[in-house]
Amino acid sequence: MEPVTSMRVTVTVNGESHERKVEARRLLVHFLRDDLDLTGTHVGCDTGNCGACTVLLNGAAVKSCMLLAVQANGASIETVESLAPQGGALHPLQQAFSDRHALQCGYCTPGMLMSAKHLLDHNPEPTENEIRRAIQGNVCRCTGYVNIVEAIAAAAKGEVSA
Amino acid sequence: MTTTAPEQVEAPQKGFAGESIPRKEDRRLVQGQGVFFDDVKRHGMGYVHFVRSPYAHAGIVSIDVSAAEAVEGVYGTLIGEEVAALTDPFFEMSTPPGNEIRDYALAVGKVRFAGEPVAAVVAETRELARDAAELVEVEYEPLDAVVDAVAALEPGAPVLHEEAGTNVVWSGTFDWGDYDEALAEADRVVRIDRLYFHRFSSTPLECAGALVEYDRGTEQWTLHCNHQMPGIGIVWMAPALRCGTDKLRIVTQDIGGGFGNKITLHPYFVALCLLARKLHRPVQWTEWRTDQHTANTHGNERTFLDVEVPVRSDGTMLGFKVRAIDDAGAFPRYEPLGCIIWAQVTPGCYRWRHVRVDFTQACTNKSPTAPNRGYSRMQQLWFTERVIDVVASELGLDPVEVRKRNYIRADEMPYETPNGCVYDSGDYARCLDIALDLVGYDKLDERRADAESRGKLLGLGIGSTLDSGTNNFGQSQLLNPELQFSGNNEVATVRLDIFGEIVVTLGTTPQGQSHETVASQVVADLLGVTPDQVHVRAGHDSYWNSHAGFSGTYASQFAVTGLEAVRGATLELADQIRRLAAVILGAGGPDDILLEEGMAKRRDMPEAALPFMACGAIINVNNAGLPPELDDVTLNCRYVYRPPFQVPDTERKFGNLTLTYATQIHACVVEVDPETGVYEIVDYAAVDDCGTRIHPQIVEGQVHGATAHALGAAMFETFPYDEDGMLLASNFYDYHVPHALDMPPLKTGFIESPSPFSSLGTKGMGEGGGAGIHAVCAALQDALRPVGNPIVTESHNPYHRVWELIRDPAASRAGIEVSER
Amino acid sequence: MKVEGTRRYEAPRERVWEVLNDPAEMAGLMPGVESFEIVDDTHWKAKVKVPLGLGSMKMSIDFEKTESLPPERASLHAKGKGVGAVMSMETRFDLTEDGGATDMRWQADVRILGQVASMGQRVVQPIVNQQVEQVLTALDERVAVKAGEA
Amino acid sequence: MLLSEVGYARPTSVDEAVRLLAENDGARPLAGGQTIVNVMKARAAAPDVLVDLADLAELRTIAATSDGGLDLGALATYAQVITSAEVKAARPLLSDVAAQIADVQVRNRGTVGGNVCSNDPTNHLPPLFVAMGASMTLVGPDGERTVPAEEFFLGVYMTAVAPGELLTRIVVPPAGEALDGFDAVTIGADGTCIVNAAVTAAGGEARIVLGCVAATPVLLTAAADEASVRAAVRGAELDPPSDLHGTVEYRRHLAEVVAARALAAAQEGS
Repeated sequence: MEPVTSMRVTVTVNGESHERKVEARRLLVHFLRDDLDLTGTHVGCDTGNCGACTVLLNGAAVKSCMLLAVQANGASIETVESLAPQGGALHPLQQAFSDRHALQCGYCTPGMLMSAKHLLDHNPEPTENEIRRAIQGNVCRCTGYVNIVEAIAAAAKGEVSA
Repeated sequence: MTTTAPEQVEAPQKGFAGESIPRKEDRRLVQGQGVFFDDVKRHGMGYVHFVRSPYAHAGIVSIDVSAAEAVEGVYGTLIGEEVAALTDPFFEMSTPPGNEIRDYALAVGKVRFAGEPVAAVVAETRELARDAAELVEVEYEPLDAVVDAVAALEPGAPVLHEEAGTNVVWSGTFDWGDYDEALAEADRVVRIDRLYFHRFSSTPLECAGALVEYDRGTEQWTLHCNHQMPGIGIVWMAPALRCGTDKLRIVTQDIGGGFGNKITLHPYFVALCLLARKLHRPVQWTEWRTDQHTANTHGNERTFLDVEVPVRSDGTMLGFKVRAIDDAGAFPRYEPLGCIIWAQVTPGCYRWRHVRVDFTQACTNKSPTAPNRGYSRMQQLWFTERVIDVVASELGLDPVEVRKRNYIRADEMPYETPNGCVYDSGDYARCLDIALDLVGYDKLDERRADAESRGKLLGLGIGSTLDSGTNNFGQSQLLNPELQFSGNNEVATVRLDIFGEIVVTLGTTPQGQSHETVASQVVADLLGVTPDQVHVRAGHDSYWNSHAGFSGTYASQFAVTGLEAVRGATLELADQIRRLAAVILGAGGPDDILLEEGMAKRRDMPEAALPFMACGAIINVNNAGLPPELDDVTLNCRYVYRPPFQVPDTERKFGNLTLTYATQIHACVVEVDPETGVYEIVDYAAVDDCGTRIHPQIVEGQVHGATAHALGAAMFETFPYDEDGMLLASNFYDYHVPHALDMPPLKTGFIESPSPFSSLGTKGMGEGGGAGIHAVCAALQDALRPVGNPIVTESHNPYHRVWELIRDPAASRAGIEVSER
Repeated sequence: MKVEGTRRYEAPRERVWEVLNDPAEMAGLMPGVESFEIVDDTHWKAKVKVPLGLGSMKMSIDFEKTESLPPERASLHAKGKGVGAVMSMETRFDLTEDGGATDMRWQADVRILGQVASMGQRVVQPIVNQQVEQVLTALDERVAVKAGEA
Repeated sequence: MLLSEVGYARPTSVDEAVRLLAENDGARPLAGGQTIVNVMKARAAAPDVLVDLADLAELRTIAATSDGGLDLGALATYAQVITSAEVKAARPLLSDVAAQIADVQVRNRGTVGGNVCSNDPTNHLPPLFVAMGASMTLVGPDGERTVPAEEFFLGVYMTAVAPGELLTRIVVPPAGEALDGFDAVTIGADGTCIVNAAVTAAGGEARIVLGCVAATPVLLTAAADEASVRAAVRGAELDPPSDLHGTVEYRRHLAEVVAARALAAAQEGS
């Protein structure tokens, strides 16, 4: 294949397949937000530091602002919108975040939840330090992380309200 | 005292207030279903990209947008010349010559800081807008830049605003008590050459932005945005746009943090308004992180010079004198208010009675400043705390003892400060004791020894915050008596709708402060329902007619202004429901009606009850035949809360500037690696007293967050510039904000000293950050005592500065002098 | 950002001067020159695409000879514009003869303005040094060739 | 944010990748993208074409070499290195240091090849690979060549990888008797390095490699004792860059301290 500046991509997002023509330069986060209108994934910086744009790419937590949409061609992506079915019960992490007041403005929360999900998918019983390491790539400017760490620990232990 | 207490102070209620109920905001936010400004889309909208100056100071020779406009998919452009023709300069608050400064939406004629917008390009996609912006040709004539406020005041310094002819924004003196007398009474006088509070900002994770629509038929703009103080925002914007304030409809829903950084967005927003009108299409602008750091707002940087502190030998503080130089950056915007806001906390927590302050604010070729969490008071509180620790050090006294000796005592509350502010309530000594207890102060010597055995130096430091909430905007008249601002207000509307829905609208613009939840608690208790039954509209919309001149979310005031408005409206609604029910149920009068379980019941016969649904239906859709005494019952009650303020005395610069004072006392324990200057916070406690707490979990969350901001500012966060005026921390690589591994375990404690000046005993809170900055400074100074006893003179202490202190302690002490009297 | 140093060329001073004083020669020394245009005796322009490892930085540069004292001293001002960057450089070369060789003292004051300047001094400083080093090495080679030609 | 227009190709073989790199002026390989995409966001220095290596599975492998060393595919992610049994067996420090790089998300995408090819002076792996005496395998239109790590790094973002070439593998020799140590002072926990040092000590000799003090890793050798290592660093007359995180003097001082600590870590780890 010779280099192209735009191409058709097929990406499975939250179980649904989407086909779109995108410019090669379009970041995955803008593809999700602007092209697919999945606005739960946020942008908080322009250097890949803040993690607000974290999604799962084939099960791995990645920052969708450091990935081109074309790189995700053929991949499966989960965003925050996948955690709770429409109108259904919240995911234990979501519930724990609410229970423990682990969010204030809520802007970092989608990315934080996806990093936490990635952690618990791989390590169901994390220590506090493991939790902190797992969200090291997610900046929160509201909470000082205290309640976020507690919420993830609570979700891991199943200590969430019904 | 110029403030009077409300007629009745209710005891803390039994009910939902005081309980940490589930937050209403959470369900949408944890599902990614919040609506932040960048989530709003419109058909045919264009994306805006600003062309920004690479120079800190330069004349604009020419701007050529033709190449940009020729690009397919580009909708249009805007340049400074058009802005100057179509708008008037923004209103300036200073006195002459500072008020001669002309500030427009885009640079006109010259640029004054790197990153200043000089043109805007609108295109079909975000990427294309940036492509086209690169094609805008701007020719500059570089000028010398000045990046230091002290240097900016020197003769011969480059002048930013020729119209003003000087870099001085505002200058004045404050003289309270009898400073000369204090000097005469002193046993010793401690002098400190220079203390410096650095420039940083709380950098909300969501940057600024808006989607702006223009309706040609009604000539009205709608801004879907994240402005956090719309009330004042439109006061800047409407005159500039030569329209009435009602032509600007401001809509916010979820805002990704504000911290004051979203108060002065009006220059950008005016540019967007002009573009929406010019191009006949909705325009959308998203600020990126680098833009935010370089060209949104920073917190005030302040240098304290020639500090003089008369004291008694036992450490009793008699007064202080200081020359403060504040750096406003390139444009004053919210300034010079910072030149007076600090005076809300003139003596900090201490019984200083004699104070002389010479205050000057200057413009520099750096990003403009704006209120940043703890605005202007943080600098002053840091100053008072630094003075306490320097004096303690130089007099060989225990900093804890010196604090306790000088703290304003609980039995002195309400306490009038030397400049007429009234500290409503509080118990600083008790808060300090709790904080010290939490960090194991009694075991400090053992911990020092243990650290030493590991080659580390351990130190403890204390910091405080007085979170003065509910501004009296009359303080602006102490800067400029011509200004027609005073008092404060906030609005809430509470309505009982057709099917019995209780609908609350606020004038505030929360950015994480949980107003929907807290308002619902207050309403629920007054109406006898549960918070679940109270629908609080998310965000702000000027169409709701639920705002007033000072509406917004800033300056720690919701728990007073917001909740007083909610309470006032709810009480009115409750009264109307009682009056209606009394008629319908044939009770003697409204006092015979009890509101509980979502019904209006006769006290004497509770089975005679009118459900709220029936009340709503009767008034709204089934109102024939109601008696005339119910003519004014609308079940739609709007209440404007107005705090009981007087206009301060502009001659003496004296008066009450804020209504409530929440306290935070922090204690910090650090361990320093003497070989590298690297340090770690090993123990930390924050004790909060914000009066009666409506939602303890939310209060604690604010304490956590403010502490994180403080620790970030103390250790990592700084906005330094090079000599050419280039910002050296324009992104999160160099501007390192605390991550989860950076934060120490936080211990929190609290007491409740209900405010006598608010109906619910609440005090505004949330800006407690300053305490942590000082606690770190003090802990470092304590830790470094064994290695030459250096003095910490700056608020920002990264590892390399700590290493410098260790390497050359004498240098840090050079500006400190103690003289006997 | 000031960088300076000395170099020794095994060539007569006039040879070194010829290279330094000839815009076309100088253009050949700069990395990534895509086009070059002589405006007049003291002004010329270049479009460059400086390879910087991860990508190339495009810049259009205006040069002005601000001082020329053959064959001893030359000063040059260069002003470049690129995406998010403005470069301004004052350079001065002093040549002294030492037998058949030439000692050159050079100094350059480089200022980088714009977004790039804000993006990490730790990277910008070494990159400037690298670029200067490349030019000087190319100058070495060119002078050697010239000396050989003479 | 918002990149300039760029060409994109996703070859399915190393040969095709090399051809694309050679044939397209301004083409650069795209591995994990954790540096280059960021650099592209600033637009100041951007590639014209990205050659996405994602489908080159053979470059993703981590294997033990026959002599007990490591053969790392250039596309091996930090996450792979952290958990690799082969790495833990051969040079466990590599795995420990990889775990300190940035954060989980970056470690899931970022690759060892990308880390060395970007050669930001604050990167962790360049000093480590130089200390360990690794060698880089480069494939170009004219075939394959091997470059020792100490000759690989030429400047900030500049390496021995010539236009049209591709780094395919990094071979790390077996530790044998050698002890590896690493130390760094960072901006916050696991943040960007202010100064770092890797030490490999064997037979009483230490190879000390300092990062963040010059455009490329600085290799020094000294007897494997603290005094000698400190003297070697002092004698190196370092001229480190200064920025808001550290002055020239501070970095020079830290270089000495972290070198000594890296040696101590190596010796303690034994």
